[in-house]
Amino acid sequence: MPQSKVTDLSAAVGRIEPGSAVAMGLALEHAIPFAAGHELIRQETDELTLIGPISDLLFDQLVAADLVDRVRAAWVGNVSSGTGYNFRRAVEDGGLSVENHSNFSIALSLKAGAMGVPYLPTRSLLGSDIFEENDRFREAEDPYSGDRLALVPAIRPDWTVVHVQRASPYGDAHFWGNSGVAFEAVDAADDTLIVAEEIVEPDVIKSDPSRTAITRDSVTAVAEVPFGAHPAPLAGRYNRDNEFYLDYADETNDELGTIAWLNEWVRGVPDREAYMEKIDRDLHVSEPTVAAEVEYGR
Amino acid sequence: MPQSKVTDLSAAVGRIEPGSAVAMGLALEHAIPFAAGHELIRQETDELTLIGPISDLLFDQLVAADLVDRVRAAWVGNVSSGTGYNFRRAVEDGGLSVENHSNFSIALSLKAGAMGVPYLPTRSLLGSDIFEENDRFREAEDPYSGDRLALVPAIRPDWTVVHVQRASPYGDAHFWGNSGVAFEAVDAADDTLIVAEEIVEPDVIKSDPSRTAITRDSVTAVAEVPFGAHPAPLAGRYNRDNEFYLDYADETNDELGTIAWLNEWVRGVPDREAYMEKIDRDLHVSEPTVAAEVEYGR
Amino acid sequence: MDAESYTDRELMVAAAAREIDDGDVAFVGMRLPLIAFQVAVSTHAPDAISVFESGVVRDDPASDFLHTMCDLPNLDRALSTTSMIDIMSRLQRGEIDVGFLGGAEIDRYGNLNTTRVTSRSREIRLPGSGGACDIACLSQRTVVLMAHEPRRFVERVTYNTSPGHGAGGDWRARESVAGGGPETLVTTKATFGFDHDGELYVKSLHPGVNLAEIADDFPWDLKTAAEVTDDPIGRTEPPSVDVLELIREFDPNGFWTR
Amino acid sequence: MDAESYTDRELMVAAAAREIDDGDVAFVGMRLPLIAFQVAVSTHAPDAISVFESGVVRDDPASDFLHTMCDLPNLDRALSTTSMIDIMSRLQRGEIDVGFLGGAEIDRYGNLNTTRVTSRSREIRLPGSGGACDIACLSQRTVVLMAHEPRRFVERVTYNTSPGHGAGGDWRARESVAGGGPETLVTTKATFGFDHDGELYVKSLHPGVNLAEIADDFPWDLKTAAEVTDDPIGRTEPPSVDVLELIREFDPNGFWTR
Repeated sequence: MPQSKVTDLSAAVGRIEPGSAVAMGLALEHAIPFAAGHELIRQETDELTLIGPISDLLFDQLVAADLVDRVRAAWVGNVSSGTGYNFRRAVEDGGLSVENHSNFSIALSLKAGAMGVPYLPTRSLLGSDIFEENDRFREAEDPYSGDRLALVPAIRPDWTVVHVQRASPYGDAHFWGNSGVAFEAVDAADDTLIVAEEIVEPDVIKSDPSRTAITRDSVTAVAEVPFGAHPAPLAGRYNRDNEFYLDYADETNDELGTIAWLNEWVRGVPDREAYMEKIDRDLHVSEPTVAAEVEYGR
Repeated sequence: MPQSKVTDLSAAVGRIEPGSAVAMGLALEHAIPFAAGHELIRQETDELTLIGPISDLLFDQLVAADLVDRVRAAWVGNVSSGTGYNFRRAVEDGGLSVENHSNFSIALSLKAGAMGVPYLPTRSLLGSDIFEENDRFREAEDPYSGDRLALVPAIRPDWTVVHVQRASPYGDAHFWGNSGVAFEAVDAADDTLIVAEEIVEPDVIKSDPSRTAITRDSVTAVAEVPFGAHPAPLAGRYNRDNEFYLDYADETNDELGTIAWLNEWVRGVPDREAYMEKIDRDLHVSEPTVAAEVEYGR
Repeated sequence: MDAESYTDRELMVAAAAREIDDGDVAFVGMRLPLIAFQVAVSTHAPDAISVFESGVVRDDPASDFLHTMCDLPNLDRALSTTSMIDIMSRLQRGEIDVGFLGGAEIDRYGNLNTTRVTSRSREIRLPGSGGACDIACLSQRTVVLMAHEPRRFVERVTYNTSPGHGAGGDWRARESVAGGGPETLVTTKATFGFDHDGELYVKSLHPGVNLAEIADDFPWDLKTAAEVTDDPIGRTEPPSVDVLELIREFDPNGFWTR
Repeated sequence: MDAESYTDRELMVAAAAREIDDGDVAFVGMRLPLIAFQVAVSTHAPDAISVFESGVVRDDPASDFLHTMCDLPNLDRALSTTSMIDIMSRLQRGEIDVGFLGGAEIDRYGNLNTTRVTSRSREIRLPGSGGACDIACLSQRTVVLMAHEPRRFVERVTYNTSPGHGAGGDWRARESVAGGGPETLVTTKATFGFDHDGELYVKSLHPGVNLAEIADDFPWDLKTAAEVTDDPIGRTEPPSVDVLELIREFDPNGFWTR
């Protein structure tokens, strides 16, 4: 029998060492692993490098908790309201180093890591200050046409953390809805933590192998955390809690408010179960769309 | 209302002009669009360049019908028996030009086309005569590490032909089972012909958007052809007809046998319906595995 | 509903929707373009499709209000929910007809800044590019939507997050910037084009706005349609009753448009 | 079933299965390796997984006989049915522990030819590489299975489809060939290793075979284990009853193994 990788979230997140480069929040506003992020805050795992395309609040919260040395991302803020105040303060105060990306350049960085090549070429970036200011991006001449191209070097995170609808105890996972760069980041990373809405029997995964987004060979730990993406939405399960994003924006405009918010919603909450009791909102999908039947077999 | 792209297979294949570069047989032994290939033979569409990783019989048949000038592939033969006799004869007689690839190099060629870049770098090929003999493959130095790499230039087929389980009249298609390089080839091509086991209402496709492998913007024509992949298998629908492959090997060992085979199975058969009556074998999936339920919704 | 009174943002949405031609593949970002696509596909562009960098592809309006492109109504009954590489590859292949952009700053040649600005000698950090740089580089054409505030119009952007026409002229070709660059800017006061040299000019004024009122908002001599084309400066068509109804259906509480 | 009598190919499958360690990710090609993986995962390597260039990933034997990796029993209840780029990227990332190869020719340094050979001064076209070149370049180690026929053993392959140890020594490092290269060759008569210089040597003879009988099949002085390691030439372990039962379960009509 293959080995079960199931552990509680606290133990799983405990394996992420201070100083790690962690990719998370990879499916854009969808399926953000907030529960894992909050556990990083409770465990005070610091000196982190955060990697992701846009980070709808999650990076702002980790920055607020003073755990982040560096961000490699295309956009950091709050999609409902705009600014992530803690990110902004940390950058303006000089305490946070940022590698500016476009969404495509962070996607290509992770894809290069996933493909096992040192870089990928692109026609994007050229002409922008994102390209000009960062000497990791290199100019190259296409040897076939002579065209000017940009080269985007690989990023290989120490950890990638993703939230999925269901996973087997061995780490094989189904995912649906838009995926952003989640699975490129899994493939590129040394270690992957899957936070699953539900842990299911291996046979459930095997009933639909084209739905499998991650296979066990990439996975270090699996934790079952219902509502682990809240306030982000998860396809087929629960909708986005927009009020939560707006309240966060209202309450974290200054440092005192931020400390109060972290104490109330993260440090003062032992786990996701207690957190969801505190939320006390019904965000479940109320009008489900059932996917058309698919068969395999022999 | 979007425009329906449904046409019969004969009309759809009629749009592929002589001299075209056509990618087909892209999911390896799975879902090979044999019906479309046979229609090319009936229409005598010649001077073709064929593109694909391995081509389990299909390329051999098109070569047998003397329609092919050039093959760009990693493997051409009959997976059940080994040799594709017509391919072998044509190459040995000097009538067929072959660009030798590995599976990965053809995959990367199409992926480069799909990504809209002139080439992709790889660590494969180096040291092989596939690399040495073809000056389209270039050596490059990784500007980051100094490592030696191979560059694989993009291939952009005029047409990609794929067989799928179901498609909407607009060209949005669901596919499951292994896909090989099918969807990279669709993205890379100027035009795509979808041969669908079944044309379904658009709502069926939209009930499961993560199952969508092709969207309409890539699609030129859609033809409904049940059993259009026979003798190749199609996940969830019918198994591989191994006897057919063995019989083909037995019967096409020389040119006379080949002509007889083409007359019997292609030229003498008006369409797939008549062909399947002639086959008269039950290859349907007899022990279906039903995919675990998936919901979307709001 | 009062069709006679509409907000500046409702007008911007209506104007943005008009920029989507039937059959277009539109790269839709956050906020107002989310609504503009839904209006366009419900009116003059039934064959347009939208792509979102998150991985969503749609051919119709979402079934409910969208705060973000990943709200479940945008995923539900989509044509495809795929990956960012899939979407960005369409962009890089040149298959995106029109992309929407915003910005904290825009300059004379349509370059956009969403990374950092300087205010009273203090540097202010903004959220960053997201997909904007890629859309700006690679779309066949782009449409920019911005609040009309003088501080946003600068001679040269502090940081060029999303290249427009660069320094003007054949700058994009020289710098190998693949797409067509900005074609239209819609602010809360006027609609602008870009001349053959890539320079911004005012094309039409929104109802109730006159040229004198906006000319000083720009730290250079603002060109007008009269100088660039043979046409005089136009008057932006206000949103029709039908379009306003749609906007208010897609944004029932006016979260984005009021 | 007669466990005392088994075919050469059954022995090869049993020997190939032993080359898969528990926990390995094995890149499985066509024919005999298809069965070898199923035997390994059913016996000593329950945690091994197999990947196929078609896009299939499995952790157990298929539910029925496989002519090809894409037969429906190999797709049914797979862990994943994905794309070739996905599978080949695992290879390029260095995550494939063992890959299986065959060939029409193998040379002194384990280079393989499946592209074209010369027979009586006539060139014969073979099917080509398939994924073999990639597996040869990028697997951590490879295992080669071949019928034991003298014409297959050549000093230098006519065409190097799938690089082995090249010209020997540090050739792979010099040529930037990433993976570990061939570790084992199993023929129908013996099992071979590769010495520190990458040269083939006979490690064990299959039951009933003696060294003199095969030494002349090679157009060079064949090395033996006695020269390379401290061990004498071994005797290949015949397939156990259990393993033979499994082989005959996975290939009930002996399509590949008889």
